[in-house]
Amino acid sequence: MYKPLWRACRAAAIALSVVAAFGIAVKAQTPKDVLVVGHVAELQTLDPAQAVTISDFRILSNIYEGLVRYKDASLDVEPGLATSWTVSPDGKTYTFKLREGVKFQDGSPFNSASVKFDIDRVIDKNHPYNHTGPFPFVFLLGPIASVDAPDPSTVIIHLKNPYAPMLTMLASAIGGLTGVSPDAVKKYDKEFARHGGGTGPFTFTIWEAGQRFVLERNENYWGPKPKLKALVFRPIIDENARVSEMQTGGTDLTIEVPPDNVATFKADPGKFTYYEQPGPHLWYLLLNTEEKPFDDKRVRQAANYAINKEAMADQILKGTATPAAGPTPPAFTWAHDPNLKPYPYDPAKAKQLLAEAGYPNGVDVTFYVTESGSGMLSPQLMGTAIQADLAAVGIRAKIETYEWNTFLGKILPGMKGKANMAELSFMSQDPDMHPSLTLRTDSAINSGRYKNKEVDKLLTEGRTESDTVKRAEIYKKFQDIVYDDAPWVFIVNWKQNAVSGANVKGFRLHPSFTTRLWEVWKE
Amino acid sequence: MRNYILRRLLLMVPVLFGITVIVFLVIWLIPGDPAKAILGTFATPENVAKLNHDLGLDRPLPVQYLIWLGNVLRGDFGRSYILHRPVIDEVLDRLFPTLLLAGTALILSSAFGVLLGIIAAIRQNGWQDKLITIAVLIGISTPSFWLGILLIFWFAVRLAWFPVGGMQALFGGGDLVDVIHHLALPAITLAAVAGAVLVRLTRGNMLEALRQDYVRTARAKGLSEGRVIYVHAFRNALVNIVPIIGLEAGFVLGGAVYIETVFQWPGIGRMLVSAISTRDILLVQGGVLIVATCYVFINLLTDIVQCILDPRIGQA
Amino acid sequence: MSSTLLSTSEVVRVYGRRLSLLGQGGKPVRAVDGVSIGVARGRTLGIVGESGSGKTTLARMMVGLLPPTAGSIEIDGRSVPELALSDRKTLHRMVQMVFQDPVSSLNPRKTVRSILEAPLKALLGMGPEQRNQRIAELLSLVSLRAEFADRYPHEFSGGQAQRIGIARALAAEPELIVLDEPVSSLDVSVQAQVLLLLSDLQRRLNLTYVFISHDLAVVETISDEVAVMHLGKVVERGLRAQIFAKPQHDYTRLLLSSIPAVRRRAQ
Amino acid sequence: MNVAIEKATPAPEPADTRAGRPSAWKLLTRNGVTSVGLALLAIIVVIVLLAPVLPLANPDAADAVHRLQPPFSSGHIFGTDQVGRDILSRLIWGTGVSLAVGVVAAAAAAAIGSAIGLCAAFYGRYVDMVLMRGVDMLMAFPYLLLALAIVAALGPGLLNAMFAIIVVNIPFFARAVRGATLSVVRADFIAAARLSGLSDLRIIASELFPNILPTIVITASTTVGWMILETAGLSFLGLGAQPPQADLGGMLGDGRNLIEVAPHVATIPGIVILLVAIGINLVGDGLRDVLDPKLKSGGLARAHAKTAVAPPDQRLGRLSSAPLDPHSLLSVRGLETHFTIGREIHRAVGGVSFAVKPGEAIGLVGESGSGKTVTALSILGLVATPPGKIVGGAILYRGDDIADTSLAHLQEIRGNRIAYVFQDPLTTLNPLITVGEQVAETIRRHRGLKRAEAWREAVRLLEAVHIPDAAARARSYPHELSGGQRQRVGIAMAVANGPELIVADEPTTALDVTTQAQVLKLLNELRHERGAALVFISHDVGVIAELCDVVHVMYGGRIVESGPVGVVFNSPQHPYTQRLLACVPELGRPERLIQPIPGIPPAANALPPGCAFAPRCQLAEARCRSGAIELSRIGPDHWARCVRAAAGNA
Repeated sequence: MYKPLWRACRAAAIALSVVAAFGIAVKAQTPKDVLVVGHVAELQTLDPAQAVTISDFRILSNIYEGLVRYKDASLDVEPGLATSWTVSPDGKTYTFKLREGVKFQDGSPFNSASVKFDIDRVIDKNHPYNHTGPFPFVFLLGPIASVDAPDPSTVIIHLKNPYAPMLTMLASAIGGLTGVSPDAVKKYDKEFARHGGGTGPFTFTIWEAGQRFVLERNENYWGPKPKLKALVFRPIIDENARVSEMQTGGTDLTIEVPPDNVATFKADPGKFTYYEQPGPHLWYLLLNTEEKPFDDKRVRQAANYAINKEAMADQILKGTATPAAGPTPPAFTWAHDPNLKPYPYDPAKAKQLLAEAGYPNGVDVTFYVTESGSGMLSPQLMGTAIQADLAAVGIRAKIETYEWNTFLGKILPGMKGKANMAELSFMSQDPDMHPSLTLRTDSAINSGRYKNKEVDKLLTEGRTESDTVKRAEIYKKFQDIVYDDAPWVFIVNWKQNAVSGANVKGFRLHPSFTTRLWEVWKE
Repeated sequence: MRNYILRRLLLMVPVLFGITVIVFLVIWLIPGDPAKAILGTFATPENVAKLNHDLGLDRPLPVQYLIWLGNVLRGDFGRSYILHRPVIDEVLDRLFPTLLLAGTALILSSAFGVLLGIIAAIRQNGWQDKLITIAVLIGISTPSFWLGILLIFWFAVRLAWFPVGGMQALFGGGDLVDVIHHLALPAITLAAVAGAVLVRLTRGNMLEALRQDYVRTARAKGLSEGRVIYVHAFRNALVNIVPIIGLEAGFVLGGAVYIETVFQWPGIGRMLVSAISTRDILLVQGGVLIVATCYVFINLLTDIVQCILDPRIGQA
Repeated sequence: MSSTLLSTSEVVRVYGRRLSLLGQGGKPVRAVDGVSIGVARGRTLGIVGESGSGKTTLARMMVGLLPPTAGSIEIDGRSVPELALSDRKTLHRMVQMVFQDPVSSLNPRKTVRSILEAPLKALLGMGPEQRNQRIAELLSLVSLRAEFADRYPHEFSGGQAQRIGIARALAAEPELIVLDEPVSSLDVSVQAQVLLLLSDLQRRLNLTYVFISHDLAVVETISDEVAVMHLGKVVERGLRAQIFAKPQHDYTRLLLSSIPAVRRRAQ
Repeated sequence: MNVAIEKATPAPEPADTRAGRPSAWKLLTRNGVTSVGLALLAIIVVIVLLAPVLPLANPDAADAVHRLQPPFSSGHIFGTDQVGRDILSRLIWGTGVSLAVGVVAAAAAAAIGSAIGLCAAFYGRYVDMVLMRGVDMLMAFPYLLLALAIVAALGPGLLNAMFAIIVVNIPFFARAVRGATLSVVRADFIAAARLSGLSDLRIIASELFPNILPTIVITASTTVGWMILETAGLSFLGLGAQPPQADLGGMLGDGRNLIEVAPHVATIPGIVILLVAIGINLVGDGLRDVLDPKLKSGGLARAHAKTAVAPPDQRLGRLSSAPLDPHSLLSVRGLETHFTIGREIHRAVGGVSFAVKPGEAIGLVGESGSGKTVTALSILGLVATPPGKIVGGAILYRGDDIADTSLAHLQEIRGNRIAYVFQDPLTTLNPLITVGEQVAETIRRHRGLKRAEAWREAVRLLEAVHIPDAAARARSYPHELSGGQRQRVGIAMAVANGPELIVADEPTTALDVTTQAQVLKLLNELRHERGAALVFISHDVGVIAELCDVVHVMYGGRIVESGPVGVVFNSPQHPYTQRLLACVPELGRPERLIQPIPGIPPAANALPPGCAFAPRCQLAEARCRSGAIELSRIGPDHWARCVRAAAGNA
């Protein structure tokens, strides 16, 4: 009776099944010489001087090299684009001998002039290419006074003051900015961030927004050639999708596996390889020491006692982190004080300290939490768990959640009148860097307004002392004081993790939170 | 009819103008200093001052708007400070995938929505009708993002029939079959809700059309039921369905935000979600403006189709 | 009895000068085009015409619901359009209207009581007790039972609803009632009831009617004077007998010859 | 004043319909599906409202050690979430938040949108233009995208999300309410209210608002479900409720990353959203069925291709076996057509018999509700089913009973042997098809002509019905023609295939008298030219008198008197016919007394026993009010259904 309709239905059904059948038949195979990486975010910039997120640095560290670099699996420095260097006795002049015959990926030569160009571009406001910024981490280069290039293979960096972390800073991912091709900067100008150009083992080729970011082997690389022909980074922001893609073979390697999914991958070693690597990371609560109640050391300690750090590390983060004992992460093996033990989980003691401080009935505080952010692990989850632990001893925290940039904008100028505590984390390559920024009385971004002359003195000593053994002693003293004074609540140190297909070989996570993929191959 | 289309085109001018005003005002809605919000982490005083000047935020609102509109008309939507590229470039890169997804979903939902709607209407109160009604009820009550997650879990992860996400295979992909393969789950998810709404409306409009006097006239002429239903009733129902399809286009374009997020589709929706979370306001502005403009044109198209279908409209 | 109560002079109403985004929308239509008529106190003026002749527009202008584009309308020597702007209460105590569709002229969400109360309160300022008494009177005047007051319009048949419409018009105690096709949506048997009621009321209350209809036979039955409208103009007017017996205008003749008569062929 | 003054008799009270009018609540709950929805919503709302007193865990109390407990673990019926909070408790509180947000957003959008729509429609012109262009601009954004932009600017948060959702939904209300208001503003009762001296504000408040309230409620009931889903969606994207506050979308968003490890965390809130939305949608549908006048009286039911017919044994049982007139073309015998609306049966046609000889013109005359149209439509099964059904009688076409024939056979007769002309030519022609094609398609259907040939034939027919410039006019759409021309097209369609019988159902009622005269003349000419019989239906005795040979007067679904036109109209025997003729004003005889019939015609669902006219009849006696009264012959070819007429001739 209604034939046309049924005919249409039948046609549609046939068409659908054909498509479905085709669809199922097509299984795209990743070639053996290409590694597909499930990446946590979109790439934001190809300019190492502009990059701000570890996810960017994980990609950029395969394109750019600094004058020096970290050794495998350690934060010790070894030659990079410079083959050797000397430091003047006063610690203010660094002279680098550059590697000969290195060419940028665009074919232009790497030499002292290019290094000078690169550093001047960032630190000199009057440099013709300074407008290619903004350069958010320019303050890290703050100690540099000037750069000289007496001959093509020699670069001399003059510092304003002695600065012990200088080499580690140059070895870090940010150090990659010294290996930027001046020709490329001149050619692309403001668009350099979308094109890049370095000396590293891989060259950027394709950037499809939201889909993939492709690096290809630099055939003219000065060092040992990468085994892989290409790296494909797929931005998969959704955690769940990242896991699913890994499970279904859509990606070969996923860095930062959500804690809850770790067990799944670990359980199947025939199919997956799981990696872990502690790094210099600390997840902590920044306390506003300027205002009540955290102006009182006892309350700060009470907060440290109140929080069940083991439960967080084991339950919420599923063993992807370890409870933190003090301001210096254990990954700084030389500077870390192994005698410090995390504040024990002791609600009774916390209550007692709180009562002693004059808060027998507890106290209300405002707690800034962020939605996500570099190194913040699961900030909202952690925030809620912390809120619950604190509430159990009488610190009633009201959570205010902000998006990462807003969050930083709220915290960095100081929390006075706004909040009593905020969750934060840091990753740095030197034990000086973070404390100097956040705990020194005279630092602009000492947001907790912590004031301790002894700490100030120790930090000044630490950054000017070039002897590592002596430096280590200084930092251990520093740790003891800060542990006891508790301007922060020390929560956990993160172990970065990754999972790859069992056929992926030669992959290692690096403590510096970069991803070095030139030694990786697939079987 | 030509006059009608011309009039409709002219009417688009104030609407497009209004869209730009609303989109522009989004910046004005930002509490506090917009420049600071836009620059986020990079909000050094010099940068803020520079952006304030670039955006003309130091001038009166109407002047700001005119400057902004002038830039927009020249294709300059400003620069994303997060992605380090002109907003327009990013938006255009993302536009095609969104249109592909939304377009497929719209076609799927229209085709199945109308088809099932007709079946439900001509089998009113029969088992087909009841089955369709239940399916529709579930369809309009299901959050699309939830449906998407369930579909991925079963059809991509468990059964591995379809890819988990993305628009094309990284290798050997990009051809039609591959894209359809990737498109299937997200498009079906997106089409499910829109289609359900359409089934209802088609059913209602068909039933209404079938009750009209002219259908009785057609039957009184001895025409076959097929002709009565498809030529006489359906054409009239279609006049009311077409504008709904236009509305559905908006529904689908908006719903793409969820679906793109869940299915890693490289479209504008996903871009907007990350732009919102990084407070990349200029990118949000540009994305919304472009999609809204597309939508206005889609509506123009449905109006023209409706005008072709119904000779009365062109003369009204 | 011969003084003119309502008169119009060269009244014009133009439609279609509509405001639109793109200038003037469509060509203006002269719905009423220079009409001059009058009705004397206590008499009935019948206006007859086919659809689109401008009868309803004229009626609405007479009661002040529509302003004329040009020309003047006077009731008892005062300008209707001016009163409509400045003193609606006075105007509507003088002139009321009964509408064609008895169902759409009654608010479906109000009881008969509250429909009838509105003019009593707003126009006559009556207190509650007085109102109740008056409502009962009004209902009995139109031959409806008092208990109907608390019912809703949809509970009534067309004829009953039209009686309520008439009662509502009567509530304001006007001198003039404009009846716009008051019986054309009613069945013949009910139509006769309403016509009869209208004549009865006119006699008892000394009302003046402007009676508008497309039905020549009905107009002939009820009118003293008749005006024939065609395309916005009055083509012929005069005493009833004159118009029906000796029509002068072609259009009137055409109208008359088009009416099928029940006994014409039979006789 | 020449109208005869008969003391206006108070109308008898109509059958009390009040008891039969169920309340909105009853109507709502009568629909089983809606009741399910109501129950579902009620359960959800009660649980949510009881949340403060239920023995629930603190919804925000995290317990990291006991996170992701599966459902039915100790102390947590639905398990715990990613920070060890009790899912059941969060679910209940979260549902409350989602419902509250949905309802508040719907209420706010309804209030603002309705105010805009109301003002735009009531004040019109500039106000309308400014307001509605603004609404258009909001509408120009793809749904939800504007909400995203607003949230982007204001920052994430439940209140901001709600605000965005409200803004996005305002246009729907503004448009719907404007439309509804426009149709009410034009209603006469608004003019009546003005005439009653009410101020604009009073008119808006007491006349307009109550009448558009159903529209607002319907729109709100459809949008509140969306709004809950949308708010959930924004929360899902992390733009809505912020932790630790629970709402359904946020819970789902939090849980989606655990779909593999702990599927219950996302699945349970998903199911609850589904249930809430289903409940709201079901109730919304129910509300719409109750409030939308279009859907009243049992909803939209599709009309079947032919009228339902009772099986022959039931249908023919009551028929007498009187011999058939062998000359009749069509013979309707004891036709009974009923409508079932709700639980009420309307006896629209209660046993009608008449016959049409070839070339003869018969008229069916009666007031509205007398059953004449249903009789005509029953002939070829064109009464809408549901609710109509032929429950009795036979329809004999050339001696064959076609009441129950196959659809295919019926379609062969329709438009071919027997053709119809309907009342309102605007609604009975398809507005989207050219008139030429509408004529041509019936030619193609029955004569199998090729498309071009059929078109030429259609143009010839349009010429035959005196449509000027027929070749060009054939390409016009119905709305481009005048009422008279449209009816000419209707006639052209009817005569297209040279039918033996034309059934014309009030073909001139919607036309002006001058046009009516032309159309009647045309119909009469064509009929004679082509030798077709005519069944002509009208309420206008004058028209019948002019056109027909035989007249059947109908009242209350039955023929009360029939005979040759001259006989019936000159010496009516049935009191109804007499009084009907007496109350029709006659042109040229203004001095004649108009005698109204007291009371109102009976409703088809409450026909009195005995003679249907008895309650209005001044001559009625006891025997008129009980038992069946047969149509009796009172003269040659003259029949009447009246005890007095029968007795007088006995």
